[in-house]
Amino acid sequence: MHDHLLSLLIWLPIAAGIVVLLLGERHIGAGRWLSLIASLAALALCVPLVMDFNTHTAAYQFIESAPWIPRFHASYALGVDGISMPLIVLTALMTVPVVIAAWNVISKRPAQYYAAFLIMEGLMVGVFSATDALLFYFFWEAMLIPMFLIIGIWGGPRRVYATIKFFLYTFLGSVFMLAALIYMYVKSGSYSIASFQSLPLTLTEQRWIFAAFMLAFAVKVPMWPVHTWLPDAHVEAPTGGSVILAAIMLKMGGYGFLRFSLPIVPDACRQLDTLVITLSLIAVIYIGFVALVQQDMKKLIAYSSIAHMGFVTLGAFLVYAIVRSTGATQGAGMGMDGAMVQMISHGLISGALFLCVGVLYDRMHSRQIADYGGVINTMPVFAGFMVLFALANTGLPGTSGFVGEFLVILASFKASFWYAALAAVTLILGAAYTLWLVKRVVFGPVANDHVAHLSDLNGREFLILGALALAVLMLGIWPEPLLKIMEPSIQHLVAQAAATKIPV
Amino acid sequence: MNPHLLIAIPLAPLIAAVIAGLFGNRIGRIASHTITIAGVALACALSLYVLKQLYWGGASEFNGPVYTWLVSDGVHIQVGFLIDRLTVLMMSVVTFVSLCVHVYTIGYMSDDPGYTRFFSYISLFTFAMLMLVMANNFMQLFFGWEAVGVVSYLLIGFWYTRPSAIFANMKAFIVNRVGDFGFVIGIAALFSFTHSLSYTSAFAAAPQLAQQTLPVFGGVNALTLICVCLFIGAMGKSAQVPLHVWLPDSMEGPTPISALIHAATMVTAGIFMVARMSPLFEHSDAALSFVLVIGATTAFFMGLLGVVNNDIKRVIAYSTLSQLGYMTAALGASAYSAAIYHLMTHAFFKALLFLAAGSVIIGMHHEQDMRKMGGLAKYMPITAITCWVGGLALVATPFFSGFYSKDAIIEAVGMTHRWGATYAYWCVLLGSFVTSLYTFRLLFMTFHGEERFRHTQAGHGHEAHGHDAHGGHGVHEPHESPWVVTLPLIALAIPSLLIGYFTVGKVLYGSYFGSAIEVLPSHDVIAHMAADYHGPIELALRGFLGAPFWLALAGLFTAWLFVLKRPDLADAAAVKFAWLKRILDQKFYFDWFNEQVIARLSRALGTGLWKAGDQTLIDGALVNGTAASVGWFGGVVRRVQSGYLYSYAFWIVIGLAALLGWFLVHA
Amino acid sequence: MITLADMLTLSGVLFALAVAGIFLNRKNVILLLMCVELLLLAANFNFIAFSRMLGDLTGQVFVFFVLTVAAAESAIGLAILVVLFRERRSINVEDLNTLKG
Amino acid sequence: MPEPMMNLHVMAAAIPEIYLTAAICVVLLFEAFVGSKRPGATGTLTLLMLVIGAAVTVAFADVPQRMVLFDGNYIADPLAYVLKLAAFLAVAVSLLYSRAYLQSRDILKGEYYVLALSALLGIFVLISANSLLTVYLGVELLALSVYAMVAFDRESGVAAEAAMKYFVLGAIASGMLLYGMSIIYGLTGTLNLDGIAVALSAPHNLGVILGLTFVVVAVAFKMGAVPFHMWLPDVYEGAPTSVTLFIGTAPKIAYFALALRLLTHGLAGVKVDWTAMLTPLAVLTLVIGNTVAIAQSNLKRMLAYSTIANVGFILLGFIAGTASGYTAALYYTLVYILVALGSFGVIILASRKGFEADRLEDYKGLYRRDPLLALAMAMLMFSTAGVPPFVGFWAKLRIFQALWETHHLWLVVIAAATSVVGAFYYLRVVKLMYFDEAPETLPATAGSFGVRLALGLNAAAVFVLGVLPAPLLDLCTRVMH
Repeated sequence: MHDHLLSLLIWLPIAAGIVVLLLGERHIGAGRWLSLIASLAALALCVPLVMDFNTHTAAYQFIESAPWIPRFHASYALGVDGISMPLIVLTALMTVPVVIAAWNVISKRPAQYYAAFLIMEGLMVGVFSATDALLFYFFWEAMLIPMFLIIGIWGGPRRVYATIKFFLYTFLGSVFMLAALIYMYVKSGSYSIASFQSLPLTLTEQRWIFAAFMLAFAVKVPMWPVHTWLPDAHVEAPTGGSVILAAIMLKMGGYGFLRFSLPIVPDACRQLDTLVITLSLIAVIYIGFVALVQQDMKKLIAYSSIAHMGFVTLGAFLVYAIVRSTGATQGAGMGMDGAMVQMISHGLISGALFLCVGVLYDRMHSRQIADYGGVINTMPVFAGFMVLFALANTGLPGTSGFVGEFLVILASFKASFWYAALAAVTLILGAAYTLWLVKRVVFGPVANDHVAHLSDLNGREFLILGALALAVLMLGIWPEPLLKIMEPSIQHLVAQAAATKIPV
Repeated sequence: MNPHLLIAIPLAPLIAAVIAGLFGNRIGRIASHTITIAGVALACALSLYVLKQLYWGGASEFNGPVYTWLVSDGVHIQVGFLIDRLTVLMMSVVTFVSLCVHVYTIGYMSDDPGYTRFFSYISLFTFAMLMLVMANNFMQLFFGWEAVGVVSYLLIGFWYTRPSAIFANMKAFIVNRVGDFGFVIGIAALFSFTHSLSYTSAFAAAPQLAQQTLPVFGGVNALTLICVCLFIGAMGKSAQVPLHVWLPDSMEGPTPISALIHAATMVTAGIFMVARMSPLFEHSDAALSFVLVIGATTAFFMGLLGVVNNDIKRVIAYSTLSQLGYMTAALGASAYSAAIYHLMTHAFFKALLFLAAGSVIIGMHHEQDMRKMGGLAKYMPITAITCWVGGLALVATPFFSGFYSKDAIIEAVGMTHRWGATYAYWCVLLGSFVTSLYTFRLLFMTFHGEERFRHTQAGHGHEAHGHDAHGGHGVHEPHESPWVVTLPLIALAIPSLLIGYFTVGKVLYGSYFGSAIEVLPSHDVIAHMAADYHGPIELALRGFLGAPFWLALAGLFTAWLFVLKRPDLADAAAVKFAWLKRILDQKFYFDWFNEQVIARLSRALGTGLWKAGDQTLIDGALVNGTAASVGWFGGVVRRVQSGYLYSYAFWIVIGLAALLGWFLVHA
Repeated sequence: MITLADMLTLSGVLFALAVAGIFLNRKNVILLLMCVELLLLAANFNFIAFSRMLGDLTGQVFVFFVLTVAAAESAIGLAILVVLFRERRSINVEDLNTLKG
Repeated sequence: MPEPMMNLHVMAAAIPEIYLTAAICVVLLFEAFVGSKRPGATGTLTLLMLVIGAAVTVAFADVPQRMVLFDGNYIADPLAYVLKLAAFLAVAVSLLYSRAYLQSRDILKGEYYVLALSALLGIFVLISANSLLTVYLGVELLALSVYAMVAFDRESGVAAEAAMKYFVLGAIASGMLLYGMSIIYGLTGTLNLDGIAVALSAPHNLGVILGLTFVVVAVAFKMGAVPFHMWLPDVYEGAPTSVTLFIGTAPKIAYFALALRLLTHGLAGVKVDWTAMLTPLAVLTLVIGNTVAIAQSNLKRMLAYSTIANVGFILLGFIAGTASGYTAALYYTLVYILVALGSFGVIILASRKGFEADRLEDYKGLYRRDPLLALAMAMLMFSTAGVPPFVGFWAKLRIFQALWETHHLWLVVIAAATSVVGAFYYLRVVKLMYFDEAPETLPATAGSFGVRLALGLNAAAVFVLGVLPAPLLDLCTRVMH
């Protein structure tokens, strides 16, 4: 089974999604269970992935390879290392709550809803496990289609604007990335990512490629100022869409920076890292202020996501500033570790927060903060979860939200006092916008009759929020297992990023 | 020392908290409070055992890991304990006060629907506080630091339906986060030099760090930056000016919390932290000056606010602020042991004062306004007596515990020669008068004089509790509290009275702290004072001659004059010094500034960035603008396609002509 | 002596006339058809001229083909014109503007 | 070049054209004697003829290498073989889709099929043209047949208008082609493309470039490049949808062949010049095609502009000027035809007599009315937008690759940017079908099981070739080298 584990992880959900689609709305009962079983099976497949993962090597593992387009030297090549494996597990993990959360809630074309998410899952795993750039791009773009449909069909009132904006924005970014990938293929004669990483490139070439990658990944992350699609998409998307968008799709940007930008165009990164870091810090501060004044819960969490993802890009690009300021790469790995942990953690926390909003939305059909108040009076258990996730969102030690931010701040001080100081502003702003949200929604006297008639979590909701809470706490209390998986790959990446590829 | 035993200390309250928190409703009230009290009692007993082992048993200090939190880039960040005499003193104080508060809560919260939740929180708090003090590295310190903040957040907002409470808890958390901002920077700065988060390596690096500069703000001493940043964290947690604003508001929480968290333990975390970091601070005179000035300022000016407030808990809260200022000033004077010593005595007598105030509040049916009290000594004798004990300790009456610690601080500040020392000395000295004034004002207004509650009309002040178990109207006869309330009062009154007498020689002037606190010989004012120490009785007698005592006496007289003898004079003074009263009533305009300037500006900035930046500029002009201009372009070009054959032909010819242009260029 | 240049000039003038006729004429579709014929004629002139200059007959053979095609083209053009007139009752170029944009 | 002997054996390579000519006669006669009694039988016969034709082509025209016949006027090579098969397929599928459409509008007449076959013959001639004369004949044969087809619905005023515009403008283009050919002939002394290529490889008269300009204009006109594109939207919109389907597909193969034979073979010697001329045309085509498409409310017209935009991409393949570039253009053309067949097929199936289903709003909520049709259309739209896992993605990729190989940085940037603009209007179709609610008044969709199956296969092919693109890519590369 290990020979095809990754293929299974990709195609099992997709196949299940197609079956659900074929079963149709008439057999939705069976479709629903099938979806659940498939998503659980995918999660179960992650167990051998984690258990048999060799934590002592940076090389790809669980490798699969088959010819795909021999003429272009593009192959169906899969493999995972310490950077992609945790993201795959996160993908499998976050799909389960999405399926469960939809159980009795989605009444419009539920079979298609489930199918879309299962297919998404497969494609997302594909993105993280592809070791061939063309295959990577194939999954990367294909993923847009289900998400486009998810927002467009099950979304809110401005769903059309939001979903087209989402699609075009990301498409714009990725088209240029494709151009860059093809350029490197033309130069190297192969589409394997490894061949790109070892391809010597002049500084001019690297700068262009960097710009193309930047566009693709910055949009996806999203970084300021190409972030405005995200709040719209989140607000309009159905709960599951928001969860997947925040938990997984944003991570692809960060993953792209780590997998493509840093190892493939290290010299351009070295030259332009200040740009990325500046944008990251703007994301942390500017977006923090913007989040403060949001009236819509989902929008607030969306903006908070942008701010948190700022830490990912910051952590990833610290290496050059650290080398400049200390003359060695010591500490760069910590920044990247932080970026990775932040991605995983943000996946869990933002996913959970969107699920929380979904719980409220299912009951009240409003996302406006002003429509709530004193939810704790009628939904104490829910309030407990909401407060926990909110606190995790503020980066509370003991929750996963702390680990990434802490590591990135530690590493960024090595690069510059100002990086650390500006990044640490999130401690204040993050607390301010998150807790203000909690204050207005959860605490206080019962605000109105609707709130007074709310019912607390049902078993289904309790299960998914509880599981996520457990994950958030475990990762916060003992992150070492995760770090251990990543460490060799991160060290390898640091070496790659610090090297030069300019031909002599 | 057995590490398992040490692990059990924080774990016991944690497990109890988790059980009470998750299953509280299932297992019931009695089981909940039993299990949490058992947990804390166990922690307390073990702490005392460790204290005994360390002090009398001759055990060496413990410094070791519990588990590896993470390894990143070769840096091992571990959860671990550093147990020395400083730590164990804190552990003992924390667990003891916590235990008292647990017991007290049984009575105080007996009719509250959140009973089990409350027990869970305070046990959780005990755990967090223990993690903080037991840490041997900065990560864990920060964990405890934030965790106590969160529990404090939850507890201030315990009565979550009260708008003032949920505002206060948010404010507390955010203001603390401002401090944590500095704290994290400090940790990061330290880490950038030492590549380690353990105390040991940090302390070892201190002398060398003092020689290095950082290229920020035109080059600052690395150690100074680190220490100032760390101290900013302490300013948040220990409520030093200007990050003190959250503490008076935190009185929205139930009184046991005020006693446990906002008087005895959590707010002293900053003091403890600086003392713990003494090997660092000692090497930076600039940082210590900063600490000294901030502490002295807090000590004097925050005390002043206590004089004009009428809410019994808030008066004590301002008193706490002021006393924290004393401790901080002591730190700034390199008198770390004095600070810790005051921390300990203060923990007892301030917890006592709060719990007594709580008892009064119960007796007064949740009335907190002292203007509606008076003459309560008759009705609540135990409360009154214990409260007097606490009050006398607070004003540093010789022989009371507060005297030994506070006088030492004033003297230490007076002896130091740091930049700002003179200012600080005057602050702490005059602070004695202020302390005495508000303390006796409180005691007189509450327990003596006219029984003003009889004149009170229906309706409570705005600070009345939201829950209405006692929420009836009209005049109630005050009554003494049940034993679960008074027992902790007595339990705390005894150390408040005696602990100074018995321990000052060993802890303050002796060698108790050993190597746990490091003071450079040139800074060591306590050593100078120790040379003059000839036993507690002699010290106390000498205290009667000191300026602080006479200032306190003046305070007593003033309070007596204005409160009991001639209340009309107070009103006259209020009119005459209206400007001063306004400043004091407005609490030096800190809250006004934060709410009207900072918060408003932040929101305005957020709105501005959102509307102007995101919506107008990025979305409007760039994103939708691009889309619109593409659409506009399409619409315009579309009109070229007019439908007329001749225009089509014309464009063909134009195209041909243009291409022929290439031919001409070529030819 | 008529030189090659003269012939080419003539054909160029014819070509220009035809093209100008197409986009200057805003009245009658039949005029357009005539202009199209003129256009082909211009090309034919070229072929013949070159053929003569080169002493190569294929150019003239080409002209025969063009003439044939031109005839077919006219037939189709007129047929479309008939259909158009039947539907529109007009062969005015200005009226052919329902399709645009 | 040695002159091959004129015998039947050598002529085997030309059997597709010979067969097709005979088939036209058969169909014509059949229509004259049987067709009027049994409407539709001619159509069936035509389809049968096409199938047989494909078989005949496979049997005879699969030449291993380049062969020149008929005094150098005709060429048979693997490329021609593949293109002809593709043309057979495209014509067959488009006729299959159109049948019900023609029937319901009372234009199911044998002449339609005869015209379609003669257009196909024109396509074949163009594909195999190796002299200016054959090129001209192919162009005209195709064009004249198509003019007639556009005007085929005699009850339709817009169709007549479209036909008239097409005719007049097409004639201008023919005239320009001829004029350009005459100059080239005059300056090289031969009509044969091989001969021209030889002549131009030596130092040559600059006047050739004058001739080239006219030829380029004509080629650009036929392909629909801006600013010679203006006939295209009007014709696409005005013609009956079945005719739009026809002219939107198979003739593209011919025009690709036209460009390939004329420019890259015959006029290879002046490649620098025609590349320089095509480059601004391609950029304009990409920009204007994509932006004006956004402003459309008629689906057929929108697809016409989409065609123009796609032509821009095909031109980019030629601009690359390498075998790889031409391969990319070939691949793009074939992929485009596959997608266009499906897209116009959907319009045909969605329409009814009296309801042309050509406005965008007619597709609102199509998902509710006909999920299969909507799914097919969505796949086709995503494919044209260039989103994997659909085949359109590979077509774009192939063009990008060719441009990179020749270091055309700015063309890559422009192509990438305009394809994002293009994605917008394709998405809009998906949006209408899936996100909007259908008005009550829209009629149900049509189509027999067979036709729907064919359309389903068409869409499936777009997907399958998208997931496994290697065979078609390989085929294109092989025939181009």
